[in-house]
Amino acid sequence: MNLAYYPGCALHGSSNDYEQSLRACLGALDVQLKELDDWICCGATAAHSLNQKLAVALPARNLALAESKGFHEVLAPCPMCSMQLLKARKELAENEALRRSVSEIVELEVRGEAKVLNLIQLFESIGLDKLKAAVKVPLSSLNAACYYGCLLTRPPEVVEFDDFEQPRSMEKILETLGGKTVDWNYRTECCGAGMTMANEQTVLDLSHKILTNAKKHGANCLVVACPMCHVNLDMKQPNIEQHYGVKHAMPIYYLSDVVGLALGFEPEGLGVDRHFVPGVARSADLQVSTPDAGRKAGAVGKA
Amino acid sequence: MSATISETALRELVAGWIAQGKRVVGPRVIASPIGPARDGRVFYAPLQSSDQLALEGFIHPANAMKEFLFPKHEELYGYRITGKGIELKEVESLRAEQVLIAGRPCDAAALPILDKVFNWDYKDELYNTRRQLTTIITLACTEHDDACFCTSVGLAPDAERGSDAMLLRLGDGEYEVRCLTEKGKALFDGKLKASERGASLPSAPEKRFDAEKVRAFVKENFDSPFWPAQTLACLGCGACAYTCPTCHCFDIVDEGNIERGVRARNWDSCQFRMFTLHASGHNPRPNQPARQRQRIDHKFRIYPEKFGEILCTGCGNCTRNCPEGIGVLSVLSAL
Amino acid sequence: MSERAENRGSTGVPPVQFEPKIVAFVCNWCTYLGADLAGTTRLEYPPNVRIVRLPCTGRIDFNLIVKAFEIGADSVLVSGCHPGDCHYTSGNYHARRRWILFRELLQALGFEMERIHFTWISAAEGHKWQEVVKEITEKTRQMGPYKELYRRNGEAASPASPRPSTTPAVSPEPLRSGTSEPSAAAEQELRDTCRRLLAEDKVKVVIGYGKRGPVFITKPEDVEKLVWNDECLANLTVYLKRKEIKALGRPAIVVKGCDERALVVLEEESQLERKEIHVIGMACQGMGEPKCEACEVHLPRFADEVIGATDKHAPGTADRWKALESLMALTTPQRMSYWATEFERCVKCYACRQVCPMCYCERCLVDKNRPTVIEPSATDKGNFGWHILRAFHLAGRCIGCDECTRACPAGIDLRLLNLTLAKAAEEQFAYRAGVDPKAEPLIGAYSLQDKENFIR
Amino acid sequence: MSRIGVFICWCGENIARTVDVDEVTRQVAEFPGVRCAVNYKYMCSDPGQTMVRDKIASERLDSVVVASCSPHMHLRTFRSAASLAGLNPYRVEMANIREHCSWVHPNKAQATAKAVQLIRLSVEKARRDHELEPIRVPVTRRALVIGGGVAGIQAALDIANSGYEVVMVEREPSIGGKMAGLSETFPTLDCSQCILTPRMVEVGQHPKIKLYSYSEVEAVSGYVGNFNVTIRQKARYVDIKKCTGCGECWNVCPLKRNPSEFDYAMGMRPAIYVPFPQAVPARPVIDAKVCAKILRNGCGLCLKKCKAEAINFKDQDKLVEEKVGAVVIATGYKLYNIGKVQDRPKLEGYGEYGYGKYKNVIDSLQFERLLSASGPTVGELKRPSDGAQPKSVVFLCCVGSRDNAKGLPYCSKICCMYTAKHAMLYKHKVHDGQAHVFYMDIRAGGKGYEEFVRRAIEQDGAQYYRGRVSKITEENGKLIVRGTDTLAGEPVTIEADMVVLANAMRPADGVEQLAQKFNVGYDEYGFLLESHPKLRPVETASAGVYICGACQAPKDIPESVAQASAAASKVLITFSASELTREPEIAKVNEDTCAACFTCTHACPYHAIEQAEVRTPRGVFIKRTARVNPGLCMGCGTCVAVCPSKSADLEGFTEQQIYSMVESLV
Repeated sequence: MNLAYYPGCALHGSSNDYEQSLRACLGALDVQLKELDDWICCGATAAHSLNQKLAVALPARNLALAESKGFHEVLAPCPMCSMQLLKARKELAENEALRRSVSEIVELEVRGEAKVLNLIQLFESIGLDKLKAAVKVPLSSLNAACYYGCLLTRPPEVVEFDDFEQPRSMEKILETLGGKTVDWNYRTECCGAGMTMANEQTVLDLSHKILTNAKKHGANCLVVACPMCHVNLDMKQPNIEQHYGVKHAMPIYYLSDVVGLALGFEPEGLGVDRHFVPGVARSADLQVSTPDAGRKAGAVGKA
Repeated sequence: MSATISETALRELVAGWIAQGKRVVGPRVIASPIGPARDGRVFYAPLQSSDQLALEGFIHPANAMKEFLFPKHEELYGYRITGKGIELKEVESLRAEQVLIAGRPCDAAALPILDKVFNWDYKDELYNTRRQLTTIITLACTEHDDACFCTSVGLAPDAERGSDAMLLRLGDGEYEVRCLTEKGKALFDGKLKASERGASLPSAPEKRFDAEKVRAFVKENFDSPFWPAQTLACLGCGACAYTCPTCHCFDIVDEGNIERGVRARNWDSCQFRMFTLHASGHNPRPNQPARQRQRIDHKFRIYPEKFGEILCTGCGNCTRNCPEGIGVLSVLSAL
Repeated sequence: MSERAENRGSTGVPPVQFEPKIVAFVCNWCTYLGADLAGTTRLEYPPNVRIVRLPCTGRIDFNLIVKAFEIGADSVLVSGCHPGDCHYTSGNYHARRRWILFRELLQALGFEMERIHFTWISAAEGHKWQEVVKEITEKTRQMGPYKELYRRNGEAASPASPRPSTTPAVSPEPLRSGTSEPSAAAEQELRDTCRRLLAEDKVKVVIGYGKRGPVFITKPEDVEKLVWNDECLANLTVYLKRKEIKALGRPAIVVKGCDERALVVLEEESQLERKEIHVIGMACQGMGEPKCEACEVHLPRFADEVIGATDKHAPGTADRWKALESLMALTTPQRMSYWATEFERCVKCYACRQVCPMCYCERCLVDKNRPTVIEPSATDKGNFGWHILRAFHLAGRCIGCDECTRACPAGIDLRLLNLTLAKAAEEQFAYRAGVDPKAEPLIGAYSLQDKENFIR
Repeated sequence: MSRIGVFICWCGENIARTVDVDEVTRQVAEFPGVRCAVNYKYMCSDPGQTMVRDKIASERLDSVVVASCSPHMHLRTFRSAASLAGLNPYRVEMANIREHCSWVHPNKAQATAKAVQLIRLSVEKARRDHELEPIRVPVTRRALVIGGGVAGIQAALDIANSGYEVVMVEREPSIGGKMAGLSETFPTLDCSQCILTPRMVEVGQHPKIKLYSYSEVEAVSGYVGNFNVTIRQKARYVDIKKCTGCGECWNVCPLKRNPSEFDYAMGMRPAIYVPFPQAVPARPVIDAKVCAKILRNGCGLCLKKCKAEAINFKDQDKLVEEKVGAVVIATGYKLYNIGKVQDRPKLEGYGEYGYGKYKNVIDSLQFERLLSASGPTVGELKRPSDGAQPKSVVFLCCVGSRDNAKGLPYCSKICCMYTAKHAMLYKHKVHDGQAHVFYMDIRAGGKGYEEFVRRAIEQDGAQYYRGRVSKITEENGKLIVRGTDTLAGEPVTIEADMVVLANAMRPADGVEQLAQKFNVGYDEYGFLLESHPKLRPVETASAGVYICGACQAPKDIPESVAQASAAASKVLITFSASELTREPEIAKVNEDTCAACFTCTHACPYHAIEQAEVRTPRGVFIKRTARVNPGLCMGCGTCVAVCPSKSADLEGFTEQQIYSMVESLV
């Protein structure tokens, strides 16, 4: 399997650990990622709220790049990006005039036909059976709260992915990896990422609620597929502790992290060691079936 | 010793007639802006200019010359109901002279035959007027096809019957002209040069059947299985009758609304189901074989017995125009 | 305006001014009541419109529109209930579909379409009625009287035409006979097949081609009369409807791919039981007829057995409509004049009707004289009337065998009318007659999606 | 020559002002076949009509043209006048020289000229009018009522009590419909069953009502006055004639824990069961999907127990035929399904409310059962998860209603009211409980409705929030309801023990197929179409078929009952005579010329044209032909337009009439 890869700003910056882990495990599943050369911003920043044309043109160009190289599928691991790309794709499909004018703007024939995948969809298209087969380390002591955040499933008419209120796709993947998942309430809530700079308080409130609910439902870790979510839930835990006096010590894994671990990579190979809240030290820890395995699987310090 | 005319002179002559306001009708190639199915077909048609006249390259026009003496549709009179009374309006009598040029001898020969039926009990004024106003100049045939059989009905490629004058091709644009009546003479008066050349006898189609035998046969074999056998393929259209020089059946219709309208005469054909359909729903000629038989019967027995003439001139139009290739010839040659 | 009133000259408008005559065919439940409402609310409009009240637009037949023009209407209005409002649930939908097709035909014939108006006017739309009548009257007044109807402009009508040649472009077709080489094998196989069928008493008669047109073989020993060559033009399916032939018993019939479609339509219209007929399909290389150029069915598809082979392939569908291009390239008056000139030669022999496998009515409408829908005379009126009728009754039914054109002794290119409607059927409704035995017939059915951009 | 009389009306000044009636009269008198032309001030007045009658007699007129107003106005008037004078009423035509002429054309000369031509048209039509007799079709004075809910029951009783037989078909094992399951009804709070069950019993025992419970309409043929209905009686495995309803069987049945349809799975029932104690008929039915005997020839205890030998495991579906003259469709409604799986495109469901996921999120009908004295909790309010008494309950209005995004655009009409009722009844059962209601608008139009809502708020202290709920989650046994109070302008979070969703109302399953059987129209949501929203609210496109209750649109009980009685009265009108007379202006086929292509059969909107055969008196087959069923034909004339040979023709608008009308316009 061989598809175009649109990292977007996050995966080349603050969340390069995300890229590290997904490259690692996709490699193991012989998926070749061809990073689009000369890719540009997806427009998720100010653009989409300021200038409609621009909001289409930016993602459109990225799609066009992929198509010009003959790719039919683009992986955009950041839900912000994938949503922007999909939105552009939808609008182009519905408006021929727009498609033409955008093509002129970006000086590329934009067909807007390439499929856009988020990480979950990619694993699905690889096939759960194939995934299952590749598992070296079943995540038996994993008891994860799958966190989709606000963007993975929304807006439904754009992303057309899973049941946008009660998604299950991430759970399915973890279960294939031999892990357990908890049924909890905040799977599709907002973590406040949009407010990180503007209004930290909101972020803390929301993130705190999320972590609390996850823990309450017996989760020993959160699994996310969004760099922003990861930043908030991982990096903000100290501030939350300051603010609410609660130490969650809840490791936040990327979906690719846990897949990677199951495929037998060591945390270092996946950049897990670079998370703020430490995750497992060795992939083996995920199998320890002692009563406190859960705790262990969750937060074993590097000590 | 004969009188001749060059094609150029002939066309000039024609142009002259048109200029005089005569209605000149002759073989004409049908060309249309978008090319009809049978582009290049030849029809007898009024000529707007002398160069429209077609003199060679065809056996027989797709229609018959009778059309210009006995039109397919002719108004007899108009009527109008006013208040409680009715008033009739005569149609204007014809005045325009008419020249039928380069007609086939088989077409011309049909006219004397038709004259009889239009004059035996009731003198058909409209027909007769046209006849008087019309001069017929035929062009003797030089070639024939499998459909031709004039010789079988006692005619020939250069039969002069019914013609006022006859043209015979001499080649290299020259025509011998035989003026046969005063009318004919009048038209060519002073336009002909004397010449040594005379037309050679045109090749005639061999005799295909004996009209006498046919008469005897139809008389004896009214209910013979021969008819169905020969005419099953007939679909009952009027193509044969309407392109036949001698068929002359007509129907009379009123057209208009309750207040005013016209009474008109339209061609009719014995091949139509409606032709003999009784109001009761009974039809004495219930099927095509019966109608085909009638056609032959009328042409070779009934008409001869009544008027002493075979009602057929062997032009072969029926065969050429039949969608299924039937026609008098195929039927009779099967005899 | 009535003639008498005119005589009295008692009108407010000077008699010299042209007063359009507008005939309106309206539905009793919507437009008629709309006009009533215009009255009760005293909405003035020009007096030129004459309403003919009908129960439903579904009842408004295409002949009526033609008739209206023939009696001297300068414009015609057809109006009924808005979609969904039909008093009879779907009459207006049926009407709409027929209009879509009929307009195409009138266009091809060179009618002035600006004189034919379709509207939906509800019982509540008195104002719309007023507007519509005002507009149409004004428009018609500007266009002037409909003089072009059935008008022949002499040679002027055909600028495209070369100066008429005096010698025929083609030599007259001699009576055809003899076979052409390549099909000799097929011919032998055909004869053997028919011999077998008759010998085994599978069929009572074989309807096939002979040296001089159709033959009906009833005895095995006669099969030698059958031929297969490039002159087997006729569509023999026409004989299936004839009593004399039916009387002969279970038939086998020889068909080409083009002819065969007739069987599909005829069965659809419950005119025959397919299984009661043995169909012998002939692979066909083309007969050199115009239709053969765009032929898509060199191999019969519904036959019980197919004889012979062909190396011909279907050309692009676009070619099917080629023949129409030069016609539609003409201006409207030129088109009208073209047809008038062609129809002038029509003698009403009805060969076109008799050879048509689809014309199986027990009593053709032209033979009906109460009322006289089509004037029997071979006049412009009578001829246009007839050819419009023939063409439109074949809308969605004509299978394009072009027998009408082949049979016409006057050489009128009738296929153009059939093609026009076939094209419309395919472009508007993706419908082709005689290709899909399960397809719902085109006329007599409707779809809510049928386009109505021409209806106001 | 015809003898036509033309009568020109001045309509006082209305016509005479702009139409020179004398001039018109003079000209019209000249028309061929016009015997006399007269004008008068008011033709519709008594003297006017007398004038018409006298002329018919004195001039021996064979047809009459009245030139006055629109035929929609006075055609009937003059037709009856004519028949009084012994002239066939269908030989009367009108020329509309008022609405279509004098009122719209100010110019006298023009109006006069046009009037003449309009009359000319009508004269031509009249000239060719046929004498027609109204069509009489015999009426089977027996009604079919489909659906045994409150509407069906009302209609059936009204018809039966006026002395006509009624066949009632009910899909469920018992009649009673949704109402039988309700606790109490707004705005009076009288017990639903107390008022309904007597009527159910009345139906069950009524000598004139033949009840087919657990049955469905399989097929229909015929037309008004003469329907032939095939009814499928589903296998019940209990012979209701032998059965005494003693209850031994369901007491012994070991398979007791099957979700009860009647309780909407709030309660359980055995494999052999009566849906509810007051069921009519009070006879059990066996659920073949669970019964051990039927599934694997086990158990069979009930069979042994049954003294009446009423149980028959070999039972199978039966088809029975019933002849009826009129039909009332009262198939009622179902609730919008909140789950993800939907039966129509664009419906999304409301995953965020966790219905089906959280036991304590239920829909309104389930709540009714929990409130009902005869319900699974015998009237005590217990929440499904653990049977605890809910101390705080949240009610959501408009779940699926008025929601273009993922629900239905229409308002379900009754939710506002029953939600108020729910809040009230809840308070009556749980005095220390708190009801919260999220609503979009309160729609309380109706007698005593607004007051009722106010009571819920003011007396029973229901807390109303104008706003929607975004999400419902569960945390340690509590439902966390998060929504907005748009009036206060702030988000609200409520910890509730139970949530009740007021889902949208939708037509019952299978109503579209049923409608097709009866050739009745339905809208895009499946609600049946009345023939006129205001003036013919219970009639349908097919004569003799009437509708009432929620199958036509969301309705509450009072409205359904009122409409049911309306439908019944329509049925009674149909039954008022032993014969129906129908307008004779319908299509006919000339069978001699019909080519049997059956294009007309295809086109006919009423399926009124049959494929028939012509045979000799001895029965020898001659030909096939199309044939019009006069009972079904409504006279639109579509068949005429599509008939190639014009073998079809329409009385009153014959080809000849229309063509001579057009030709008269020369």
